[in-house]
Amino acid sequence: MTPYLKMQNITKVYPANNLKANDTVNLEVFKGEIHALVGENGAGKTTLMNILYGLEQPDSGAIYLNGTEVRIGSPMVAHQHGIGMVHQHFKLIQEFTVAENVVLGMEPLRGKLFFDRRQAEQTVAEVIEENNFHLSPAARISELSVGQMQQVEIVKMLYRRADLLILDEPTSVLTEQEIQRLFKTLRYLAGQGKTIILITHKLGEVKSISDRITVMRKGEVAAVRETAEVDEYELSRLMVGKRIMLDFDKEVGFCSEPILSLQQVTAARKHQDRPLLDNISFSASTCEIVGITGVAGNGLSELEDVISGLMPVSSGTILYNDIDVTHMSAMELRKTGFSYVPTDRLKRGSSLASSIRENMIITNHHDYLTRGGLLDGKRIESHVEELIAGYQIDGRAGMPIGTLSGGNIQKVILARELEKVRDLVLFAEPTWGLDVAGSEFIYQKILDVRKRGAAVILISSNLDEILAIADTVIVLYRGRIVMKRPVRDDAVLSRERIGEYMLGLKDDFSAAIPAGAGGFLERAAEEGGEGYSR
Amino acid sequence: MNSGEFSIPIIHNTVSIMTPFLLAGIGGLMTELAGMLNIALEGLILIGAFFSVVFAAYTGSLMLGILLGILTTMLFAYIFGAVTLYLKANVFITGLAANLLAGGLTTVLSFYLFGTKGVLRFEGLPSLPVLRIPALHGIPVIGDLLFGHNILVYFGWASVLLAWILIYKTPFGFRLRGTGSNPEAIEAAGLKPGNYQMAGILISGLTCGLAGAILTLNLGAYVPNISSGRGWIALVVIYLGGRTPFGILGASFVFGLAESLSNYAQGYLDIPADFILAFPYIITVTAMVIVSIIKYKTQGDSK
Amino acid sequence: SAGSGESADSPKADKPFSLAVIVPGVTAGSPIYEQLVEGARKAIDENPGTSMKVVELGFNQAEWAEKLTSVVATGIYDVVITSNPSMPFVSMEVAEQFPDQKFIFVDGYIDGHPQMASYLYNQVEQSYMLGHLAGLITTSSMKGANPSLKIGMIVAQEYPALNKMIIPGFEMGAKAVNSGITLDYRVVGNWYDAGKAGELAKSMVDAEVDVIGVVAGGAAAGVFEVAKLRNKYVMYWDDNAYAQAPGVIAGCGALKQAKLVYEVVTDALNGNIVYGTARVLSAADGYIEFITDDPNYRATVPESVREKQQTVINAIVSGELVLEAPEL
Amino acid sequence: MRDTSSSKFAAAAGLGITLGAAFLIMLLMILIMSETPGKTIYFFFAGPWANTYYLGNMLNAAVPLMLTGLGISFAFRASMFNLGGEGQVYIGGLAAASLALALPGLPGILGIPLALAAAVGAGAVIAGLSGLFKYKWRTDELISTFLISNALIYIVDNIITGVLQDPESNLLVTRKIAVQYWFTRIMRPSNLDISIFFVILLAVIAYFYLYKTHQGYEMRMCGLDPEFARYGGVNVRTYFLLPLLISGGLHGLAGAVSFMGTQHMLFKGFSGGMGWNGIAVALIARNNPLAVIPAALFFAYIEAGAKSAMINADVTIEIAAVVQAVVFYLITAQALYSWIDRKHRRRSA
Ligand SMILES: Nc1ncnc2c1ncn2[C@@H]1O[C@H](COP(=O)(O)OP(=O)(O)OP(=O)(O)O)[C@@H](O)[C@H]1O
Ligand SMILES: Nc1ncnc2c1ncn2[C@@H]1O[C@H](COP(=O)(O)OP(=O)(O)OP(=O)(O)O)[C@@H](O)[C@H]1O
Ligand SMILES: [Mg+2]
Ligand SMILES: [Mg+2]
Repeated sequence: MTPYLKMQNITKVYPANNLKANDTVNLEVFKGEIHALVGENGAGKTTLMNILYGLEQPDSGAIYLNGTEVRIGSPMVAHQHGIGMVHQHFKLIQEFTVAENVVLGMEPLRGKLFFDRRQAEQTVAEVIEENNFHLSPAARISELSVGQMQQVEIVKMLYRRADLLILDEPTSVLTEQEIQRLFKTLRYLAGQGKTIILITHKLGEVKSISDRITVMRKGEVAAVRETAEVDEYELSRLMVGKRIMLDFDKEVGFCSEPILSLQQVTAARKHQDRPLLDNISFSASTCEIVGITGVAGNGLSELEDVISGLMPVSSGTILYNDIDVTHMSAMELRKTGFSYVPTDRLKRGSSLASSIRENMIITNHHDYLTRGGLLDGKRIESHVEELIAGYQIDGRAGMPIGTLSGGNIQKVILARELEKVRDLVLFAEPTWGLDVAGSEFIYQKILDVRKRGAAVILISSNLDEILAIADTVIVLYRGRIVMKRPVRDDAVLSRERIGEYMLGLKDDFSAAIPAGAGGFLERAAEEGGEGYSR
Repeated sequence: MNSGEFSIPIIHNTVSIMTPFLLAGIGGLMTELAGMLNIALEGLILIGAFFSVVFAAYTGSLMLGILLGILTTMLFAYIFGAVTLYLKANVFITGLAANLLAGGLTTVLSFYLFGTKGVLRFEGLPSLPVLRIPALHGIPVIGDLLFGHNILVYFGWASVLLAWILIYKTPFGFRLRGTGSNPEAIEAAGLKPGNYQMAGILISGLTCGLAGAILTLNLGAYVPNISSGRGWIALVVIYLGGRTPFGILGASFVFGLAESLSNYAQGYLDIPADFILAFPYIITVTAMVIVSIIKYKTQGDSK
Repeated sequence: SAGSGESADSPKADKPFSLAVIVPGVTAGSPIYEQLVEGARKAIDENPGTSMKVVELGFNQAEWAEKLTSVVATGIYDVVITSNPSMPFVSMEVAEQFPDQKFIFVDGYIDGHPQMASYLYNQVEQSYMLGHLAGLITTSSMKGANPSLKIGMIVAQEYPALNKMIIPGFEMGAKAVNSGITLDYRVVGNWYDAGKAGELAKSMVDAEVDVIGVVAGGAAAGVFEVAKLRNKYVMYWDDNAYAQAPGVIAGCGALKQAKLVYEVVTDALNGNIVYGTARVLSAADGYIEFITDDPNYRATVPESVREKQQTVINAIVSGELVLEAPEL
Repeated sequence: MRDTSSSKFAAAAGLGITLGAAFLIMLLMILIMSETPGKTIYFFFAGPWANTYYLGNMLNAAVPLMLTGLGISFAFRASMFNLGGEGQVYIGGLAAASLALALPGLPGILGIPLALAAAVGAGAVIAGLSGLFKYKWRTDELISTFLISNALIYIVDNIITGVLQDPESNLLVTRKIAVQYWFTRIMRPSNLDISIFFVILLAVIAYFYLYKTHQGYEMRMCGLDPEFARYGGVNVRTYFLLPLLISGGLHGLAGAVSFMGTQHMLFKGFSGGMGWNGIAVALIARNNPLAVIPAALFFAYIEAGAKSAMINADVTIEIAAVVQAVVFYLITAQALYSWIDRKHRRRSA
């Protein structure tokens, strides 16, 4: 049978850096299948899909839909051919509502002239209903969790009646539960006869969701496989050429003085019914990795902001080496020597237009002042070169960091933050969007930091990560701590059990199950069954 | 204006003073929402002022004059937009360029068409029709606000409502705002942000054309540089008005009132004229600071 | 210096007469300057072989001296003629720098400078005549005139000649009619914002002003329009402008600038100018007048009023009413 | 490395095209409007070089532009707007003049620095006011700078033509400042004075400040990515205030420099256009302090050319305006540059 989609000998060179992102790539996808496109960072996956979606034009090669050749000059054309794409970085308008974002460009009209908002919300509500998403069409994007934003992107495609759905690294920003929900949706859609191309780094996911797999490496197709025929280890070999496993030596040091401790910390914002952080108390000690997890929207990012001094606290105290830092600004905290790897690498973690050099000295440029009050260029240079070499960053000191790959950007941030750790590091979602090799590199760094005796706070919605390296797990639900246990506590620590805490079905700190959790029950039951095992 | 018993001239004059800011401001709002700072308003007004009266004189018809004047202004705006969008030039500096060009062009044309760079006086031009409902003029304030003004003033009022509908009730306005806040999203939706920015620029050409027409058709004459800063005030008014049509209406009124007051004050206060001329700007900046204080206090601030 | 060096190496002796007409501002819209050019042109055209060049200095006075110097530095021009009370002052340094350059100032005053000759209009006289008519009108029963004893004046901006001659003269003239008359006096802030000038006029009319004197360049257009709508009257300086707003402009003064410049330039190219002298020109000399022989004047201002006005005009022209021009 | 060199090439070529286009349009206009096109064109281009007088005055005109250009670059580098240049230049001039007139006895070594300090201070305070509003209440500086400046212009007008007006003069101008305040001329008979050297030096210092000091670094980071700077421990709000203080100071200085070497007295409205032209200069220079110098010279050259053509031939100042407009339209046109860039890559690839 002829494939639904056939991309033939696609070659693409980016003029900006004369880089051959795709080299005579061939891709075949059949109707109704879920096709996984895997490969390391920079392998060329996004590029290939951008070409399919009309965002980039190939230098050579052809695209066939149902056997007939098509030229896809722009996303508009892609839409006409029933192709939709969810990008690695969402393209939503924050101040618009879900419905408004979905219908943008295809708005329903009243009287041939006016935008019919009611109609829009109704239609969107239907689409949401059909595919049992959990979204309110009237909600503003700015109020949504990352997972929900992604649902909006998918609804956008469905609203446009797309038959071929492209999802670029949809899971890298999702929590366990959100991933499960997404996969359920994808299976449902595939069942409806839609064709799905899924880009991901996570081999477990590939196994659990896809029918067929195309593996890319360095811009070329390394292999095409029926999912049933390969196991993760072969896949990882095809991708990187070496085996990867997620278990580390967690030799715990024998030190444990508390470094940072939060006491009844509560953070509320004006006109918001419940506090974003509700009476949070825990402490992180030397040689300890405290892993904090939870479903997005339950206080992870708020906790990140509070600890890093970027968000004010309403009540409670934060002690850092017994100094009260509760009301310190980010600036003052920095002076105390606190290191922090933020969730948002592109806006907060780095200045994309600035050079690697300038990005590396933001926290400590004061150390490079000459007697004349100038910055000591030579010392900075040698220092930066050291870090670039030490962290195998592929890029020159003078390059705008924006032209680096996501992984390399993250490396620059790590280099900057870990280069002189005093006794506390805050990591937030450190491996988002990174491939296995990249993630492993970062885990190593985190463990090194602990080995050197520092306290580590690891805020992450990636359970594998928490389980792999944390010593203590804390689960946040609706801004409250609902679980806090050492990782060795095998009684609870299966990912499914933790999931129940994340959904608010369990709570070690109050007998009653919080109101509102009821709605989750049946879903949780379904998902409980579908957790995959590695 | 045959002012009724209770007529308050200051209010009545405020309206005629504010209309050019209002119109230009509404147009500028469109580009502002599309994410472009349009400092070309000043030049656009001048172009509108020149061509509307010249065409009115040539055709002998006010309506044709206004119409052709507006079209010319939009053409001028299009050039400004094309350079900015298609040649990807810095919008601020192309704006300055547009203003320079407007000044140079009008003078040069004036010289080659009429042999003077000075005032162009057009005899026998009908003056703008004025809406009179004597019965209603007497109503305090309302009467002065609504009646006894020339028709273009009502275009001003109308533009506020139309703009409001366009921006909040039509797909166009919806996409226009989208373009301003995240062009990528617009692109991903298969639309071209550039088109909406250009549309915004053309609309500002339209309204600035009208604003200019008021200035000259009121006089039946063109005076070089007659826009004298109104485009800049319009820019102020856009921000002061919180980038909404009705906000702009309010802000224009505030500035217009300040200006009107200062005109009257000159007759009564015994302080140097210069200080009184400065008064509208002082009032406006004060208003602006107060507004931002209130915003700041209510919205609060992270540390 | 390089500059005078140039003028030296371009000897003027046998080369045909060449005149620089310096316009401090722009010619357009300024009757005085238009007449300056017109008069010079006439004289030059009547004398084959002679030539002239008009240079506008623009509105930024800070640049005047530099531009004037550039003109003189070319060494081409035998005589520089210009018109503005401030020009003698501006020319001082230039004159030092170029000792053999001659300057003629009309509408300006400088006495005893060997390179300079000057002719000052007694603007007090013109303003007095206009003020007097304004006084007559506001106290008259003419259509639009009201009982209140207020007259108005709208000026583009304040400058010495305005403050020293025009305003005092205008007020003096009005008070001569009725000492109770007061002057409401407002400033536009520039020479072109006709809209603002109109609004000022409105506010004046609302303050019961019925006659407005205007010295505002292009901005005057705004005042004409408002006066027309509210049927009030306008007094206009330096030029016959009745036709610009018939029935509105009730009085026009005029300077015979074209005549003066024509005569002066003719003298200059025949070498008949005595440098180092200064003349004050008055109505008696026929260089300042109040224009009565215009149909619009007669149509607008009723017989009775015109007669009263005529007596004052005659008194000034005949020299029995003497109005000293103050030191400028 | 190649990419940088080729983009440099593109920049150069783009500039070439820009100027070429402007040149063509100007030729066209001159051919239309001038009876003696040849003469006009000659004086337009050769005029400014004709003799030390024209040349010197052209350079002299560039000096305040360099300062205002620098001032704007600082603001823009920190992503702050400053549309109040006109007023800041004006008040700066006033401050210097007032001081000089108040202390006519002061020796130059004391007087000149004091006068300049006064000018810098005045400009800084005025622009700083907008900075302060932004610092305290996030008041939009784009508008506040503009409004404050406009209000100021009238008030300075009044002081110049009022208390400081020279009673002897029929110009709207202050009395002359005492001789020891005058800057030494360096290219007689032109108005050029030594200040040009100091201003160029200042540009170099500005460059160092921006790129070699920690404050400059923090300022640029705040300009590029405020959140990043805040996260990195920079006191971001400081840089709402500081850049405007510096920007205003430089504008104020421009005000002083433009009259202390040239007319030695302060004319009403002398600052006309300096603020706006400063913005143009800064943008042409891509906000690079060193590039500001040639940008200002280029700007002054066009104006001087127009002047000389006006005086020696038969064109009007409007033509200059139109030519400037064309140059502005094209000078920042990225498309031109990247287009050339691509062509160049093709060839070199
Ligand atoms: N805009 C661009 N300009 C120049 N080169 C690019 C650009 N985008 C990508 N590339 C190059 O193409 C290569 C493939 O990039 P691409 O984004 O397709 O990788 P990827 O497989 O999507 O990686 P990831 O899994 O992190 O998304 C990158 O390694 C990069 O070198
Ligand atoms: N605008 C750009 N200009 C030049 N090169 C770019 C640009 N954007 C991306 N690149 C190149 O593309 C690569 C990054 O693409 P992408 O972000 O997809 O990489 P990645 O898949 O994140 O790789 P990784 O995260 O593993 O480093 C980098 O190697 C960089 O050289
Ligand atoms: Mg990708
Ligand atoms: Mg990537």
